[in-house]
Amino acid sequence: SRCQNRHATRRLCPAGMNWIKEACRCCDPCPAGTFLSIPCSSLGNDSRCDPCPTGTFRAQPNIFTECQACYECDHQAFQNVLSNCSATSNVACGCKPGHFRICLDEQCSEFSCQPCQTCAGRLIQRPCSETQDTLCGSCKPDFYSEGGECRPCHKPSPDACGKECQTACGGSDSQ
Amino acid sequence: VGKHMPILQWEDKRGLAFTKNNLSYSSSSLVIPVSGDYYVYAQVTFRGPIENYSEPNSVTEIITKVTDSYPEPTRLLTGTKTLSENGKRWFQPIYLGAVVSLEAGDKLMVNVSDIRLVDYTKEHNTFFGAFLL
Amino acid sequence: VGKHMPILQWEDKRGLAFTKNNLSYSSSSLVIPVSGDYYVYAQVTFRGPIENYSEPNSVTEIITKVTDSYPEPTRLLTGTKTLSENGKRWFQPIYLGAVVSLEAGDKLMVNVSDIRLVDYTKEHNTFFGAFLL
Amino acid sequence: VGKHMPILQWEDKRGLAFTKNNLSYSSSSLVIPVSGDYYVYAQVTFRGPIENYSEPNSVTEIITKVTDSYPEPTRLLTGTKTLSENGKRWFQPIYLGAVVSLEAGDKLMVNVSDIRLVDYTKEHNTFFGAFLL
Repeated sequence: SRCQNRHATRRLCPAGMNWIKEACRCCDPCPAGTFLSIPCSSLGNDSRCDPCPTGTFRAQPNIFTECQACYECDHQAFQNVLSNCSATSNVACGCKPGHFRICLDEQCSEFSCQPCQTCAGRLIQRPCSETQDTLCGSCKPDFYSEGGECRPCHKPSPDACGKECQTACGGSDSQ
Repeated sequence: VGKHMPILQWEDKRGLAFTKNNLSYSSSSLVIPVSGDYYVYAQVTFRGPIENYSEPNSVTEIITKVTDSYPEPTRLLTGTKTLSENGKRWFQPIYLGAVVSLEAGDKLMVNVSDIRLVDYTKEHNTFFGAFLL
Repeated sequence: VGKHMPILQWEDKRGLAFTKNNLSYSSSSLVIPVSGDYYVYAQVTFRGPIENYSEPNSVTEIITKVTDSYPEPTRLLTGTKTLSENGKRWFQPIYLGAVVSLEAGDKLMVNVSDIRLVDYTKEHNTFFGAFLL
Repeated sequence: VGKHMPILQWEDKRGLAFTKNNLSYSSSSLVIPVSGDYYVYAQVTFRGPIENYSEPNSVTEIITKVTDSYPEPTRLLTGTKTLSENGKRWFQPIYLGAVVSLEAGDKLMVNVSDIRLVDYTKEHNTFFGAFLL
């Protein structure tokens, strides 16, 4: 129905209410998790709100005629679901175990999941987390550093046990 | 022709998706209700790397027309982009759009070089549509 | 959602820019005068490197809708492209366009991952518009 | 301005190509029959490497307007993309599209940075068109 009083076409509504042009009056919005299926009428009956169909959501009270489609997590790119999409919230994605997140932009709306470092032969200074790679420390006991890598002490034959090996592995009786 | 390449499936009701003016969607195709000139468009966002998949060197998107009266699909629009991404996370959107003359009953579909590389996670990254001029 | 990303401002009168059919431009947004289906499009040309700025690994353009009655913007179209430019001069255009259903009073805007990377120097490199079907 | 850049020639009859509503094609230009707002678009697919040609570091596509009443062509839309392809086979599509106000008699053409890099082999890779709103 068109508004009889053209000046009433869009009045400010009280907080928490919305102008419904079909009804020419302010009505309550549909609660989060639902959408406006039948607008309120000028005769006084309220809007009809239906639940968001599966795979869609509305996080806020609204007068939309459809719900927003949920995102999906990129399983093939090592993402997993932190929290499923519900009628009132979008899916939240993170990284599969053994992976950490690298943001592509400042808002981290796009991110990639990179494999965590394994710190072979090293002490773990800070374990891998959702947002940071493992921080590897110095060589573990019974390991010695050579060429930037940590090698186990018991492996080298006597003549291969160079200076670092002997210092770390305690000379010949370590073979 | 495009037909060897896999065909994308589309959501046609939920979220931003909608069909109107008798343009309908069935079995992966937009079905043309009325003969005329249409502006047809599609964007596919490709992304990688993905699990157990060697790096592709290119990605391709094709908008194809299938007509009952002709056995072979017709390529309408093609976008091909080579990649040089060296193992890091990559995104590559390809947008295509143009006016084409279509007959009632014609079917439009989108083929891609590899479905596993398509970013299906967000409706605003990958989309497909047409409108009558 | 796009709202964290900076919003582009546009020239709406001089040169090639114009607004018609009551489509108006105010505070960085195109304001929709009449409900209906619109073909909405935008191209942003990104470029670098720029002064004291470490190389970005990607650029993103988003066309967003803001509705008075809803507190959160809605992402309509998104283009994300990763970069592998290693310090040399680079240009990367991203074009987006599609049909969306809009209500009178809805506002359209363009968000970008980083405003400093946008080539605003020439009107034919970066542009934004919409028309009613 | 675009005029220094070579102008593409187009097939306007065979295959998918067609001209309608008095939009005519002559000497590499689309000729505007009626004043109004047009959605103008073009895609050029560039490819390389090609024989005895050192690697280009970028490719550019420009849609240009020529008006009898003005000696200089006007750049309407420009897409520039830098390349980092290091000798391997590469493809780079550039799509442009926007609404522009045109006068009857205006001519539209597409200029490119280098004609030898244009993939002219398939009509669905490289195309050019316009329609009146």
